Amino acid sequence: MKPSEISSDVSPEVLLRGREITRRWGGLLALNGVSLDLARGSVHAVIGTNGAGKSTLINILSGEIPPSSGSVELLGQEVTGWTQPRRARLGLGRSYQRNTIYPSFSVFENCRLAAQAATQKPWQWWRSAQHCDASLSAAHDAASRAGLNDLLDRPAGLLSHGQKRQLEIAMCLATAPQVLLLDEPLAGMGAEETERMLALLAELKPGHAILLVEHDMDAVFRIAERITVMVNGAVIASDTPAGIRSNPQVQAAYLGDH
Amino acid sequence: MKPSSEFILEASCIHAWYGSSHVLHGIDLAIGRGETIGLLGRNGMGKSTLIRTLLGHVTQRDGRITLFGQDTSRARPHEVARLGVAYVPEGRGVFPNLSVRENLIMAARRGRDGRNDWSYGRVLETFPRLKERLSNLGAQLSGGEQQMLSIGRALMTHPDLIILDEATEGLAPLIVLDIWNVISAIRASGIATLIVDRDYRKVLTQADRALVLQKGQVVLQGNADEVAGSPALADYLGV
Amino acid sequence: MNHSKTLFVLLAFAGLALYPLMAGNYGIDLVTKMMVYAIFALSLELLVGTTGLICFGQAAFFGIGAYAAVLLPAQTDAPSLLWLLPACVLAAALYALAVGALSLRTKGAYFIMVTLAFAQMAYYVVHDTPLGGGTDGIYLTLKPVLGTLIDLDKPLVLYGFTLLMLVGVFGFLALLARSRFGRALAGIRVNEQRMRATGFSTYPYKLAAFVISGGIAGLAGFLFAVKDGFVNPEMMSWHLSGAVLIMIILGGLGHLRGALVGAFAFALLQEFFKSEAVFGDFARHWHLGLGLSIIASVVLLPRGLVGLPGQLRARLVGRSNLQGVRHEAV
Amino acid sequence: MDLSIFLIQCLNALQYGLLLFLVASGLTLIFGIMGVINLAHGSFYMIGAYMAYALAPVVGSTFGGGFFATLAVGVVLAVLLGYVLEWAFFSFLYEREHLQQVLMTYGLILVFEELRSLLVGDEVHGVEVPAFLAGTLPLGELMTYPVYRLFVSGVCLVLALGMYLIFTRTRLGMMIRAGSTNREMVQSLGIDIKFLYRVVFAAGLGVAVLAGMVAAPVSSVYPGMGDSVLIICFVIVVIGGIGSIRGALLAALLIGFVDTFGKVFLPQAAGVLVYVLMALILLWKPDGLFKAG
Amino acid sequence: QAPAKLKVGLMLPYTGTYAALGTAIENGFKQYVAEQGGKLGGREIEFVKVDDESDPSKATDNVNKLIKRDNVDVLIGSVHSGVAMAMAKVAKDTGTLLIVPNAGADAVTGAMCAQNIFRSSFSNWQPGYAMGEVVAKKGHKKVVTITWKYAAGDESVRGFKEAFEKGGGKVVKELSVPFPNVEFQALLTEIAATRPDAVYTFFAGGGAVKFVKDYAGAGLKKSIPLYGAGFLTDGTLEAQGLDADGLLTTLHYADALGTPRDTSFRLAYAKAYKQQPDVYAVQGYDAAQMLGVGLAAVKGDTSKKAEFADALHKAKIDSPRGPFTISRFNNPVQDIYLRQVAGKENKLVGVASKALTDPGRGCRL
Ligand SMILES: Nc1ncnc2c1ncn2[C@@H]1O[C@H](COP(=O)(O)OP(=O)(O)OP(=O)(O)O)[C@@H](O)[C@H]1O
Ligand SMILES: Nc1ncnc2c1ncn2[C@@H]1O[C@H](COP(=O)(O)OP(=O)(O)OP(=O)(O)O)[C@@H](O)[C@H]1O
Ligand SMILES: [Mg+2]
Ligand SMILES: [Mg+2]
Repeated sequence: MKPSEISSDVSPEVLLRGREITRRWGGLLALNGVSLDLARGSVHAVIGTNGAGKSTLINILSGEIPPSSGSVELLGQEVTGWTQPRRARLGLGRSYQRNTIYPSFSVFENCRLAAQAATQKPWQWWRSAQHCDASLSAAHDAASRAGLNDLLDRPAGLLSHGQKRQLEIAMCLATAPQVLLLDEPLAGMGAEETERMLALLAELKPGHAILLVEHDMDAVFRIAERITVMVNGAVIASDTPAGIRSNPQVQAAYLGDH
Repeated sequence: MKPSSEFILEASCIHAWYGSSHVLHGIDLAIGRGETIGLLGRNGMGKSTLIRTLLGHVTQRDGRITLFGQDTSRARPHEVARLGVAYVPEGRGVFPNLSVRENLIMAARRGRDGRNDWSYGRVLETFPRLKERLSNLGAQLSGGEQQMLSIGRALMTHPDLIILDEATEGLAPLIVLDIWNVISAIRASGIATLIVDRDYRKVLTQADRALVLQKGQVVLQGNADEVAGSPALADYLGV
Repeated sequence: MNHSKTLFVLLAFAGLALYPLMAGNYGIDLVTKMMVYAIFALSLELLVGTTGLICFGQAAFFGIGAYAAVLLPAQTDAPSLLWLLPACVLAAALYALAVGALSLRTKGAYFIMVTLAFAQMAYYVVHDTPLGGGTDGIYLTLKPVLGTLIDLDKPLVLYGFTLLMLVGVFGFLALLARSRFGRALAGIRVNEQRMRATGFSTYPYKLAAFVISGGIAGLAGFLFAVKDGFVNPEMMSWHLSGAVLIMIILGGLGHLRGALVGAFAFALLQEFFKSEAVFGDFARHWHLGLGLSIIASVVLLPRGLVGLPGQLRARLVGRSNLQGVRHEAV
Repeated sequence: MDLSIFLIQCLNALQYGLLLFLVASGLTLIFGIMGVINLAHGSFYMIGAYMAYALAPVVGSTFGGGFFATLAVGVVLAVLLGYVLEWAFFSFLYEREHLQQVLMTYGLILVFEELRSLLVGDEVHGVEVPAFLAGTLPLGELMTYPVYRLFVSGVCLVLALGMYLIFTRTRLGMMIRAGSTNREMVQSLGIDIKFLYRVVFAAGLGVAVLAGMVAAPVSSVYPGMGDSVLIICFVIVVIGGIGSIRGALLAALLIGFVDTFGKVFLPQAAGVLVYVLMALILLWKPDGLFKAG
Repeated sequence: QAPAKLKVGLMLPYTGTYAALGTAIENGFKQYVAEQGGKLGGREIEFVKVDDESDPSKATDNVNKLIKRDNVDVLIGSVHSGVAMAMAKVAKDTGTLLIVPNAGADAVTGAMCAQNIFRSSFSNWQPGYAMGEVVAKKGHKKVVTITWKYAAGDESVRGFKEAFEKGGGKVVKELSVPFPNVEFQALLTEIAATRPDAVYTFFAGGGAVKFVKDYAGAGLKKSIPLYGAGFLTDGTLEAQGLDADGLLTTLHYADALGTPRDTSFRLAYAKAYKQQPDVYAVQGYDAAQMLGVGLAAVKGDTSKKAEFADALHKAKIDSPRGPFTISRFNNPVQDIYLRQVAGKENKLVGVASKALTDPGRGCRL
């Protein structure tokens, strides 16, 4: 669905809901009863110490790994038992903290393939993939939003690190998701690209529910409506930016003098 | 600035290619003993390429590089590293199939002057988070934990020059603070550093000198405060 | 595919179509065999080159197609192509479905070995049980026909039919490669995790590729059995699975042309080094020549035989363009 | 089956398993640890067996003979060969598509097999058990057990333990394992990866040849012998979990037991049992028994 | 004007496990041709060779190469039974003359038999049957058999069992090892547990070497006599060493027959090829003799198949192994010798079965 088609509601509509999510890795309790709601039209930031379980949370919400216990609800449906692709098709998009691209494909093909997920039609084996206008335009759109217009024909593996980070976002956008789970999208991006990214997030905000995991506090405080702070697998605070900034526990555990 | 005789690394007229694309166009760079250099520039301008060229990873290169008085223009990467250069690559380069402990001790090496102060224990003290995950494989670490491991591993080689490419990427603010403190400590102990970091303000406060790259060329360089004060800086960094 | 490559393929098929005009009996036989191997290689190319699934048990599907061609028809009447060919393809595809459903749970080298395991199971079934004549093999007495139109007992008819099948399979796979299905398979090869994250259920895709590949291998097996009129457990042995893998690597992975070129090159190299006319008594040591030329091809042709023109062009232009990540034109 | 027979069968299974590990040990290094898909492993093993046959008289006349002298000379030659082979045929392959290694090692199989035919001929040969290990021990009422088989088991255990310690406990082992995932970073730590890998490859070949030499008196020496062990070696390394020496040892023992008791209890299916076992294990544990380490 | 040369296609293994056998057969064949001045049936002989790699899946192509490309008049081959089966099929379809110089698959002169398909060696059934008679006569009652699980082994054991049980014995257990597995320890223990009076076995090549050594190593040789089809100790004695000493086997040839025919053959062979001949060389030699006899009868015209076959059925082949005739199924009717290993030779003990003829089951000639 295109963002423009969604009327911005007044009452916040919860698109993704995680309930009491727990995950163990052997003896390690990576997530301990974490609950959170993502509403349409808002950016919900999750911050926390390294190894707090933020990426694990995204992995569970997106279905990449199963939780040890807890449940996930997407667009009003219970999806805990769903596979990742199925959730993705329902409208969940994610980016990875470590680049997860198709290095041997061109930048454009990276985006196009992501966009193709919406119109897969694998049985149409006689029709060329390049003739599907819907995915072509979605791919162009995503690439230009992420600022990759000049690099469309470059093999993705030959991009610089920061450019790969941009591509990571573009691929997430190309699937036109309603819920975006972004794992450190700003990491590795230069100042200019950071600005562009923040502008993009602001632009996406109205129609989407966005979960933003980020260590760039300036950015987080600029854009998030709500911030959840995690330490060692547990949520220690969840509040507005102002509330978080003044929370002494958060300062001690995470922010320092920020 | 240090006198030129104390340069531990001197590079002149560096060119580099990836296949047929010409990425670096004649870069000059010198690093003095114990000096901290900041390397700035937007995404894709050639910062990492410059570093990888100095380290000998980019094979299609041209120009002259001397390290500690030795010509390393055509040296192989391990020879460069053995001269006392440590590298924290972007994307971390943690060995996924080795445990944290193994990642660290496989790298341990005395410094050129026999220094042995960055012991296994000291690294773990600096990054207590790693201590809890010693027997985990590299692949099982969180992004930030990997970053810590990569820095710790570099320190264990007791380098005279340490090159940090986006070393704070993905680290929590408190740890970033720690890292900058470690960098200061490293600098204080006489180790030279070459830093690439997206937080250019922090780089400019830490560094003695800075270079700004644009399309594979140095477009601005000088003492850190000069660079910080330059009106062109914002343009080159796109802010 | 750009124009010169299309032209190459068209010329190759045209050459094959004209070949019988100037070839003798044996030549026709030989090229029929090569075309069968080419079909077989194409089936594996779909898995290895396109989808990145290295199957080391392809001979099982080949063998099942072949044994089906012998065991299914009643031995009294010449069976009709109309049902026998689909039946053989289906038999192989069904086994591929079972094998794929299970082995696709594993990855990488583990997948290689699981496919080998299932192939070996099929091998031992025909090797150790009387079904299909045990180790001695079994004969196909009556070759399939299609009315009075096609009688595969005639070498020339078989040649034409095999060529038709080859062109058909090649065309099918070429279309497939550029379709959405094919692009999804390529995406799975390059980064399956990202495919899943963007919404592709990769397992059914891979399974479909596996079944199609098994079916095509079964077709090749069917043709082989018809050509020889004799099947033997060795048609399912890992040596054959290995040989067909060697063909596609030799030809160049990631290109359908590669399978074609590889299958022909492998067979021709063997013929060449076995030829007493050239090597005299030393021909009995033909493995040496074959081995050395394979080694030479690895050293000199990093992208297989199909990469040769590109390499030559790069040599002419000057700077080598081979470094770094493989670039696929899309 | 009465108890004593059962125990003897267990001993057979154990001994066969250890022998299998011995045969696969070179592959655990070159494929398991270095990650090179080495189809030529069987050829290396074959070279070892033929060395045991062909070297003994030569070593006898130059050094005054001796079983261990022959072993030593063989291993030294093998390591040299491995060093040269890696330099000439493998050093440039690591950066390429992995399947190129398949092609290369396939070519090597053909060449080695033909060189063997040209140099030593196509006959079957036996290799004498050295005199001091030639005895037998009584076993049950009818049977005896050759001392040499015990010796082979001992060599295998020592080898397994040595390899395990080197790869898990030493920095050398860690460097080698690291090299299989990120060569560039290993170099950045001041390690000459090219040299290191050349040495490991040579060691792998040395171990394969040692296995061939030690096993030769038991297995005898014949054309095509490498071919017949190749697949089982891959099965062992993969079932055990690629990169795990413990796993390989366990897998070899498991196969020893399945094969031994399979032949007795399920003779109709004895051939296929190993593969059924492999399929079951990998479907149950898609990464092998031990992931790594 | 001299008649055109006769093209003889040798399809034999020159690489792989059976390479040595292929060479011996070729040598034997060529020796006879040389003795005849390079001519058989008045026609000069020209050879065309193909390496069959002992691979049945390539066999049809290889035969076709000889028949269609090289237009051979006669086919000679091969060692591996599966390959021979494929050859027989093509020979039957095309009517090309085929002489099998080794492969013992019963079907070649059984179900697959044809007017133009001959064998100069043996059927798997023959040595097995002969040994069954011998073992029964020795008074053994309980016997265990052990072989590779493949057609040749099964056929040999079947022959043994037929004669042995006819003679009043009982095969109490039939053990088998998957081909080409050579780990026998488990089954040796099984044999010890069964405690038979004797063991009958069929192995060849590397497997034979290993089996004999393991049998001795397990201490069974002392307590349970081992009997085998001759390949157990043919071409393998050097490798088997002392462990083979005293073993009794049956085959249509033995090392020191001492007949003038054999002695002259052996001398000539050793002189020509610098090595001792073995049973494979004899089979190759006799294949050439059979061809010679047939060709002489048809004056070199290979298209006269009936006459060719007739001549052979009437002939007595003067083989180094001793004279033999050809059965109407085209398999040799020959004496099967009982041999004992002594000093690295298969010494003649006596005739195990006189003029033994293969029943040719399934043959409709
Ligand atoms: N596969 C795994 N096996 C074992 N432990 C794991 C695994 N994956 C993650 N962990 C551990 O779980 C914890 C949480 O990891 P996670 O990646 O979610 O952290 P994070 O909050 O994203 O941290 P960062 O900000 O550093 O990226 C870490 O301590 C990590 O070591
Ligand atoms: N392996 C490669 N092959 C070809 N081109 C490459 C390769 N790596 C990088 N490039 C290209 O070289 C240019 C410089 O890349 P480099 O990685 O040095 O940039 P950077 O300044 O480090 O950027 P970032 O801040 O994003 O890491 C980029 O345009 C990039 O696309
Ligand atoms: Mg994370
Ligand atoms: Mg960079």
